[in-house]
Amino acid sequence: MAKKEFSFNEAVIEIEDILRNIESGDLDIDKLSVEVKRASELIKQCQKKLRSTEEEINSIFKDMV
Amino acid sequence: MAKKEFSFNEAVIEIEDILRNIESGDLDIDKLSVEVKRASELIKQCQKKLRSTEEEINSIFKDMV
Amino acid sequence: MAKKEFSFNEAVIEIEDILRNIESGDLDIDKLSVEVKRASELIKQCQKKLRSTEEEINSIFKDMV
Amino acid sequence: MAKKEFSFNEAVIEIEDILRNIESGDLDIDKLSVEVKRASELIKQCQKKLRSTEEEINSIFKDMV
Amino acid sequence: MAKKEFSFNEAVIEIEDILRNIESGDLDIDKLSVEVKRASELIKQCQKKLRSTEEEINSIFKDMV
Amino acid sequence: MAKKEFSFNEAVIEIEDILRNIESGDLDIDKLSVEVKRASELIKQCQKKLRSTEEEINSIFKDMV
Amino acid sequence: MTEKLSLTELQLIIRDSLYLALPDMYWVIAEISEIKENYAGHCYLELIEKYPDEKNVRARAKAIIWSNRYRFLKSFFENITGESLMEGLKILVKTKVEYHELYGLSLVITDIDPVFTIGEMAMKRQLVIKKLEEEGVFSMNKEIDFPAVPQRIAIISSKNAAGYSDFINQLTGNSSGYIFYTALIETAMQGTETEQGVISALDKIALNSDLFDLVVIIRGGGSQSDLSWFDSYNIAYHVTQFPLPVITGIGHDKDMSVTDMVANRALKTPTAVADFLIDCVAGAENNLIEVSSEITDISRIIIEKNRNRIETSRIRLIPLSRIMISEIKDRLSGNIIEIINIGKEHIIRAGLAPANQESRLVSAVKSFSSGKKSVLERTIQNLTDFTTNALDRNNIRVAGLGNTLSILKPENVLKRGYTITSFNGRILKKSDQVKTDDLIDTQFSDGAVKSRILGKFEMGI
Repeated sequence: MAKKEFSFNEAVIEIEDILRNIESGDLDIDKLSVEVKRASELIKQCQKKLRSTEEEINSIFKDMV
Repeated sequence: MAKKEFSFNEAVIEIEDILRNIESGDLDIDKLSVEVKRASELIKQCQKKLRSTEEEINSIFKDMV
Repeated sequence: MAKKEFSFNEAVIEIEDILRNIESGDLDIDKLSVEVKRASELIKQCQKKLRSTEEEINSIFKDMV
Repeated sequence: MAKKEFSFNEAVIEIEDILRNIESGDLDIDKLSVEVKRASELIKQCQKKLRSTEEEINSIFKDMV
Repeated sequence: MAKKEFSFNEAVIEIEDILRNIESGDLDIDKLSVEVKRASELIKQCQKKLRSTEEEINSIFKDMV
Repeated sequence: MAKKEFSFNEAVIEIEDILRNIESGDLDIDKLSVEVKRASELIKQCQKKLRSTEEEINSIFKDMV
Repeated sequence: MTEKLSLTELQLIIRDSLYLALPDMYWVIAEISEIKENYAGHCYLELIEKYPDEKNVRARAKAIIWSNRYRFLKSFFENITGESLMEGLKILVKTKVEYHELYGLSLVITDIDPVFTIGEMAMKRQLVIKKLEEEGVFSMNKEIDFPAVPQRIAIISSKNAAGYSDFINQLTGNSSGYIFYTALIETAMQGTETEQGVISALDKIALNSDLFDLVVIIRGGGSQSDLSWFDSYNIAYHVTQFPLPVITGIGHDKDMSVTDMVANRALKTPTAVADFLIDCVAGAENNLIEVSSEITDISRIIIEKNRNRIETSRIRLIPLSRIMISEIKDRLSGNIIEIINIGKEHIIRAGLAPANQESRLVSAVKSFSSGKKSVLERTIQNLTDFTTNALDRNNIRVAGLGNTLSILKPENVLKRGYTITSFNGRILKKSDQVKTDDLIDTQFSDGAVKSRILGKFEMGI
């Protein structure tokens, strides 16, 4: 389910929001690790998505040649 | 049916659209593999069309020369 | 009927039109085999016409000598 | 009637026109056998005319010398 | 009547005209036989003129002396 | 329990309040030492919090790379 | 003058005197005005000399040539001059003057010089020629075109002359069977009537000139003499003015008369004239035959030329047609090859688009995912950096707070030699908080003292 609803683009936007928050310095240190965790989680999902897409495409290309 | 309605030219135009989309980088990664699949499918059909046309030409003039 | 109305010259003109069409590169590949088929048909008719003309001339020649 | 109206000169001119036409390659192949037939017909008539003229001349001066 | 009006000299001039005509090479075959026929006619008349007696002339002479 | 409820931000605010109080010199001599103690306690806790957060983040980053 | 003489005596005196006075022979020039031969063979002449006008007689004498001498002189003269002794001739003669009592004066001719007569005749003829030439008429008859076929002939001759019948026989007996139409106009061909006769004959013919092709003047064959009749200026002049060609056949071997000279043609004999006319007609006929064979030859050449032309066309017709067909065949084969080549080329060209698109697709995908990857990497980097920054910032802040605290810590203040003074537990910051005699506590780093205020001072330092 999670995968299906995961949007690379939305994730990137959320990550950038978090980054902006961290960068601004307004962020409570108590929330910092939570946010970082969230960001890292999103990044991982993005990477995973990229990898899976790449694999898919590779298999498509394999068919083509 | 599919073969009959397949147009080489339209296929090339569609592929070009897809390419532009991918090349612009605006494309949602979630749709990337779908688009690539479509494009590769179209390219295959184009090549098939070219091969069949060539064979046709060869067979047309086989008896004649 | 077909024979009677067949014009060698018109056929040659049509063949050359087709050639020019193909040569120009503007021709849709989808139409290429159709045009090539048409051209080959015309060429066959031309050859037939040539053969019959040749026979006719030979028979005239036989009379003359 | 035909004989009476036959003109050697016109026939020769027509024959040579036909030959020139054939030689130039401008002649429609559709008309070639018709033209060849016509030319051969004219040639026969010319030969006949020449023979008759020769006979005439021979008979004219037979009595004289 | 015809005899009376026939002039050897005029005939010779006409015959020589015909010869010149034929000699010039411009003469049409169609006209050749006509001209040759005319020439032979004139020559025959000339020969006749040389050998046949004409009563009329004799009587005129007789009157004169 | 204490940990759970510990807020880095609130601690920093409290420390700054204490420091301001000390600086102002309005403090009772008895309270002064209490406040100093309190402040140094809070600073320790902050430092601890920072350290633990850093460790947490480091471990998150370690996962990521 | 008293003595009387008889006529005889006188005549004898004249005779003797003449004899004594003219003992020699004399060469005398004179013109014969009369000449006759008598039964005995003697020749009696009357000699005259005219004035230069050639009309009036200036001197006249009788002459005689005795028969024995005459026979010799006659043939001698004729042999040399080609002329016989006749009226009008000028002669040079050797004479002896004799006088006979019965016949009177006469010149006895013993010799004659024919050379003189020849010269005289020649001179006379020359004068005639010169006159004709000066009048510009000499060659007028020659300039008339000779008829191609001289068939109608007017003959001037005398009927009984042998020459005439020779001429007619020759003409009618021609082997080619040519017909000639002749008309004889008779006239004397010698003697004094000759001139008038020939001229009137010519006039008669001229009136009917359209009936004739030419005029023939012929004279009997054999006669060598009397040629000089035709040296007549009048005859010659009429001939030059004649509208038809005149042919002479007057019959002589040596010389030509003036008439011969001005005639269109002069032939020696009537027979020669006839042959000439036959030749003319034969020539005309031959000419016709030649022309006709020329016509035949040229016609045959024309026919042959045209036959060749037709034959050339015939020979070319079929090969040309075949060449045309095979050229068109080649062109069609060329079309086939061209269509195949161009078609394949077209396919290759069309194939470039998808092939290009394919490689573009691969690289676009690659750059797409590498773009995304780099975005993620940058994000990770930013996250790390920003987080580290945030931690550092807080570390510094906390450290700053620690420092401030340690500076503010009382024990540290005391260690540096400061003391804390308090009054009733409250830290003293201002002097007005206490008054003299108040007890104040002063804390040192190592203990405390209690003190009484002795006095107060204004800050004056």
